[in-house]
Amino acid sequence: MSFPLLTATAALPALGAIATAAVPAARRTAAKWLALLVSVGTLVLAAIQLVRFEPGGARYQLTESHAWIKDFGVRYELGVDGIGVALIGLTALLIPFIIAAGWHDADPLETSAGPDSSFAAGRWRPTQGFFALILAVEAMVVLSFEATDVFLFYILFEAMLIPMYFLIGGFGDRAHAQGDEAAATQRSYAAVKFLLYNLVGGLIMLAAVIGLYVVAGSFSLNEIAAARASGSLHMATNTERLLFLGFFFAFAVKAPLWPLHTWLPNAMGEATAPVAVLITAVVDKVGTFAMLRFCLQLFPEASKWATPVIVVLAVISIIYGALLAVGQRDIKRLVAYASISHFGFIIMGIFAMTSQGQSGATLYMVNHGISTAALMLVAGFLISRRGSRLISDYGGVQKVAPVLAGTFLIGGLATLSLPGLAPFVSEFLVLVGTFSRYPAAGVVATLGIVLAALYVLVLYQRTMTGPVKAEVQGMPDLKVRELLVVAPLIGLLIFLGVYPKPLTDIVNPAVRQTMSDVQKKDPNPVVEAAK
Amino acid sequence: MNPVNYLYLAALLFTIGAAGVLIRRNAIVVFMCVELMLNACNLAFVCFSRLHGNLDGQIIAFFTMVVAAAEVVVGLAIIVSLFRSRHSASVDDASLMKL
Amino acid sequence: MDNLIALLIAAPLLGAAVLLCGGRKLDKAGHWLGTLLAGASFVIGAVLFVDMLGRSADHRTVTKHLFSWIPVEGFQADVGFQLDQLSMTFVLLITGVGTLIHIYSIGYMEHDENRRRFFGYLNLFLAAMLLLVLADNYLLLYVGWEGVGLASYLLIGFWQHKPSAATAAKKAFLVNRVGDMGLSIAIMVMFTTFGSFAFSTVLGETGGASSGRNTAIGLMLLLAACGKSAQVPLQSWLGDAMEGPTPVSALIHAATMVTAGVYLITRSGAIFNAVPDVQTVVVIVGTVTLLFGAIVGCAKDDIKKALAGSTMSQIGYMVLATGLGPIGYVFAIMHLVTHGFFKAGLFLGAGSVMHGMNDEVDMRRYGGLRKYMPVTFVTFGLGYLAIIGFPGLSGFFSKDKIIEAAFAKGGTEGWILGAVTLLGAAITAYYMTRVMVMTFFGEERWKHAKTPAPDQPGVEPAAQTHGAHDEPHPHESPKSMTIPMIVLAFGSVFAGGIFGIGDRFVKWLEPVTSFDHGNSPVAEWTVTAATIVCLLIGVGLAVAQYGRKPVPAVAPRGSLLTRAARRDLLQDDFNHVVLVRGGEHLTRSLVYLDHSLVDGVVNGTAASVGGLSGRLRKLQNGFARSYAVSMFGGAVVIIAATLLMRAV
Amino acid sequence: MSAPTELLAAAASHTSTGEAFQFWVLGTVAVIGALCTILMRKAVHSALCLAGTMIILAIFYLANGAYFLGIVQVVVYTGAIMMLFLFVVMLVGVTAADSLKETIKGQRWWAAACGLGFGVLLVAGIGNASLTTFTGLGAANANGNVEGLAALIFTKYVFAFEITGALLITSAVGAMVLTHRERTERAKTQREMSEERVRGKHLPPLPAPGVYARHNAVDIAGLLPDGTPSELTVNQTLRGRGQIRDVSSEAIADLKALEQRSEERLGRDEEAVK
Repeated sequence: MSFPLLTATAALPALGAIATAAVPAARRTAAKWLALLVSVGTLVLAAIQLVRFEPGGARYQLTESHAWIKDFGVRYELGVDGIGVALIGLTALLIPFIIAAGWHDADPLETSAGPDSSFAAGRWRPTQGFFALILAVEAMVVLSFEATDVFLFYILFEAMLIPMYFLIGGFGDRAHAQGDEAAATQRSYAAVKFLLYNLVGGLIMLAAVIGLYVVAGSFSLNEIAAARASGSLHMATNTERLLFLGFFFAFAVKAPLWPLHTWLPNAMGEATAPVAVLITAVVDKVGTFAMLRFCLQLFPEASKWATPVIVVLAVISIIYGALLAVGQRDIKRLVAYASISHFGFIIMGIFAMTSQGQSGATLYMVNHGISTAALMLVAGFLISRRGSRLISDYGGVQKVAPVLAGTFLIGGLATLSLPGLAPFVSEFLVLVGTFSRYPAAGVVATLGIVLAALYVLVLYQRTMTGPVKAEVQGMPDLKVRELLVVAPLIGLLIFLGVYPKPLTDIVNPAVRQTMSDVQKKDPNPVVEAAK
Repeated sequence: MNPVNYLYLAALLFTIGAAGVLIRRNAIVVFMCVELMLNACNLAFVCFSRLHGNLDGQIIAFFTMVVAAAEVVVGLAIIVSLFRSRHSASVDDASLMKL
Repeated sequence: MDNLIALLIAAPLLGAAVLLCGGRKLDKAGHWLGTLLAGASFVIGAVLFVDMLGRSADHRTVTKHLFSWIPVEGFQADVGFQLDQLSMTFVLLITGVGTLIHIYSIGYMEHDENRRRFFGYLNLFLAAMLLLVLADNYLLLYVGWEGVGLASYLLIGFWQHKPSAATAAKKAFLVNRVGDMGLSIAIMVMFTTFGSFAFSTVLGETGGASSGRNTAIGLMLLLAACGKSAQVPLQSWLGDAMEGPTPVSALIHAATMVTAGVYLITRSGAIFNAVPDVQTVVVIVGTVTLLFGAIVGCAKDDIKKALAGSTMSQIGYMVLATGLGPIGYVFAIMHLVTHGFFKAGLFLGAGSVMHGMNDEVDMRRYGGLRKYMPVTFVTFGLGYLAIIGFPGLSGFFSKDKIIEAAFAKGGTEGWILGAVTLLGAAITAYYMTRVMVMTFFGEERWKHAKTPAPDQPGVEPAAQTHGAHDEPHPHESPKSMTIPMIVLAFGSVFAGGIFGIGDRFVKWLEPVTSFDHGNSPVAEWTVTAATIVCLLIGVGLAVAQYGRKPVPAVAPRGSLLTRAARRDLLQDDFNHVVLVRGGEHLTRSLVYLDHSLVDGVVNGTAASVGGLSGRLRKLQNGFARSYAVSMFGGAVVIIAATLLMRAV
Repeated sequence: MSAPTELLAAAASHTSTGEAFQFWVLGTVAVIGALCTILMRKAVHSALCLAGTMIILAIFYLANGAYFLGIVQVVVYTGAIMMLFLFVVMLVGVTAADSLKETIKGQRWWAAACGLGFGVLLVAGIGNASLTTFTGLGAANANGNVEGLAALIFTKYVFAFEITGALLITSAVGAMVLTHRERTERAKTQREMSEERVRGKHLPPLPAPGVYARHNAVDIAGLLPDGTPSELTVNQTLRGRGQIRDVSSEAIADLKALEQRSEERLGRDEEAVK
């Protein structure tokens, strides 16, 4: 029995969450440092995973398996493939930055503890709670990336909502005047909306999970997949399609796909910037990841059947999200709609059923996480300085805070996937992958890059350039802490943009597996086909 | 005449009693109607015992009476205390279950 | 040796990184560092050039595979370079002119507190442009392609506090993005067609692909070229790009970046040769732009905008030439190089004039400057002679060749093209003479001229440092500015001769672009003669209009065409009405829909559920009797059910 | 010993015409009684009607060979339970006649519908059941109905019997607990009462009810000189039940009528003057 690395990676933040929550109210800073320490430790464990993972090896590695609920054959089964390990790396990487960025977001001095205090009986301690919740989310997300038992995954998929709900509803944007009633109501509205949307998705998924158990008699991903492959488990076409839809709906809500997206702008708009990053860069990835791992692997036929519709929806998301981003007046909502557009790319890549598309989609998950984190966190720093989320309240920041403006611009350029930065690699892969199967979709989606340029540059022009606004006058430039948060992200963006090979080497084998699951082959180039 | 008519009568009385329970507001009258229903049941039981030729039906009727007695005692006590508390025996006045 | 290629790019890239990341402490030495690194890469280029000359014509192509960039199954993107004669030409042009302009900028940007950042951007541009011309596959070229777009964005918007500058920068980037979209689609088609996008594969196997796919690739590449090279219909950004500092206009928007489109088409010649229809489209685009730019150039009073118009039309010439196929490629590139020299020189001259005139850009406020800034006058004049194609100067050789090639296209279109190019030559002569005369001759209209009107576009902030509020006193620019001008003037005088005489340039490029003479219906000397005649006509007209009678300080209303031309022939108005307005309406309505419709459906469901439960709540009225009724009803239903069961 | 046998014979599968006659007559009466129970406005009347119905039912029991039950019905139900009802009715107020007007919307219709449906269903159910052959209780009652019942109660149903006993005791205790009111203070002595009386407002006996106001009844308040009724004049219990009949309105009406008449007369006089 080797060292249970996967369990450890998830358990560390979980225990850390408990420990952080247990820190006495007075020792606020200690709690922050503890949380940061734990997250870094998790990052180390994730790094060890990356090292010990052999790209060429078995599909699922570092596996663990214990009986859990014998009566239903629910097992505690863990295992990572290339995609999972990459996303675990992303999560573990982002959390320390999120914590560092949110260092002061939950300081009780200014925070409106009003809504918070109503959450827990007894002494609710905002700071400890904030960081504990973040760690809890990390633990669940990591474990959900590792789970190879459908039921286990489902539980995590749902449980994730609870800490997220408190993070969104409990810790409002400090940009708002504190104790502002309207802000509080909006925030709780956003939190409830987030919860309801995802719960509905989860319920439908639960039905599908049970249905799957009825059909397959097991929750184990490996068993079912093996049975499907060997043909010993045959699903009626309609059954498979219904189950697929059940799963897909939940994932489509989580990774907002048009028209199930409307919860994201509210949630990201109302939450603090770090939490917004947590939502879009970490939690939502579970949805797209699950599409790759569960939808395609469990229901290959149904996936192929649904592909055209999904690709169309994805294209709509891309264009629609971009257009709405152009129309936003609120920085954070703008980023949110941009994310919707990007998730459209991811989903399109997954269901294009080409290795370029799927590798691109996986890379996209990672890169989008990093780029959005960079952009959103800088936006958060900006907002925290001026105390407003409205684009129109800014102008000429570049003059007073050049470093802030510069990092913001780089984040923006990454968002519009400028070549040389990481997102370009993934976006182009997705586009090529899609184009080689659905040329029309590929071409329309390419419009997205123009729109992306539009909303990013408009945002930059209105906030950073032009004459210096009076309120912006004397705005301080990035502090050391903030710079330490942003600089590594930017470095990573550039590195992965210039040399993504390490990542692709890990991802490609997993994608090869998925492609064989759905029994699809990349279309041959015309010329070679002619030969 | 076929004794089954007793059953029809019982059914009729029971229905009337039930209707009374639903229609009347005065708790006492409602209570009487309940008694009426119980009696209807008893009649049916008695008739059945005649039908089957054994006495179990009558036994049940007997028990019914006993239970009815107990019920009446408690029920009337409740009514009285209710009347004391709010100077009326109307069941509608005791409508605090509403949100 | 071939490691030097990577170094070629690395040098300016390093400079950019250091200058942009390094803090204010670099302000002192930043510009020197930038210039040094630019110079270094020029030296490397020169070394490579010599090395290349050392080899025979067929073995001059050098390729250098650096590392595998994006390997995903069939999709193998590598970072690799290919240095052949074509790239080499560009390398020398870019690094050479680039270095000169670095030097020029030292003086020009002296008073700007962000000079370090400026040089960082310039280096970034050099690196990106070199990557563009050195890439050995289209995807890497795409990286450079967008890289130069970024650099141009940063440099146009360098004076970000000016809303006009910021807007112009954004506009440039967006219009370029439209072109980039074309390029990326082209790459996708290539991948699906050839399974690769390396020059060797794509250009080698063009024959294997269906004409439909080739057409698609060609058109998409043309779209990309239009975006980058400011060809109709994507030309609208170039005029506004003049908001940037003048050295930028000289380097990016005259000499190098805007010619990337020509490079792209020439590079992809094999594809275009395969589909004549697309070539026709290319020719049409070139021709239209040629006239468009020329007409705009005639109407502008802003000296930089006038030059921008001329740039547009000159590039029109080049594109037209590339559209002619193997007849034209060489001359397109040749004109590109010579144009690089004299247009850069002209812009630098213009910059020098503005430098001396408190950044006044309105030519109607110039006049008689020749005796105040002689060096500028001479260099500018030489550039002027070069561009109008004065016999013996570089423009004469290159442009003349293009006109010949146009005739050589043969058939009616040959005649048409020839005529148009000749007309273009005449107009070029006209508007350049106009610029020349209005600036350096005539009465000194800047005396007693009040400070530039606030609405005057392109008032550069150095104005404040100059103290713009007193009457301008023109003066010659410092050495750091004049020397590059002089060098470029030399280039614009002799380059043409060096290239043209004995077809040296043709021989040099032939291995890459292939070349055939075509069959010109008219003798060479007739074309030359015709050109000279047109030229004289143009000059004569201009002198008659602006030299003889005084130039009004305020532009006359002018004919409809003039007014249209002043507004870039209404291009922007069209864009504004159709794209901007339409887009705004679209997004606004979408935002509304997203809130009311998509979100509304969900909220509606929630509301209806709430209403229903509210109505159900009324059943719980607390009356024991109504509960009894429901209970009784339930009993009835149950009995009915059981009876029915029995009955069934 | 002879009567039982005849009745046994009567309890055969097919009834004698005598029983048929008795059934039709008394059955009708029973139904009427039931209807009156639910339709009478006064609780007392309802109670009486119900008692009648129960007696009839007792007779029916007897007719069905349930002699013991018949007697018990009369003694326990009609004798004890109904009397208990009557006591409570008196306690709550004999004269309190509650209006039959329905206050809950749609209640009556629903009740009617349900009742009707219920009755129809029951009848249908009975109709469906094949109840043609009646065994009759001849064998069961062979050695006496009471003995038969006793045998069953003390053997087969003994536990149920014991439990019902427990139930009865519990209910009795419960009733006591519910209605019993703890006397918190010491009972007053006669002396204290008289002293209170002297200190109190009313030294003389309370004023008599409104016998002066043309109504010779105790539940009508006497009018004060200004025409307003005086609560004091009515018995405390009636006051407690809220059974005071108010006459002031009538009196005022009378006054109005009087004035009206005088007006008319005066009017006539004026006309006569003219």
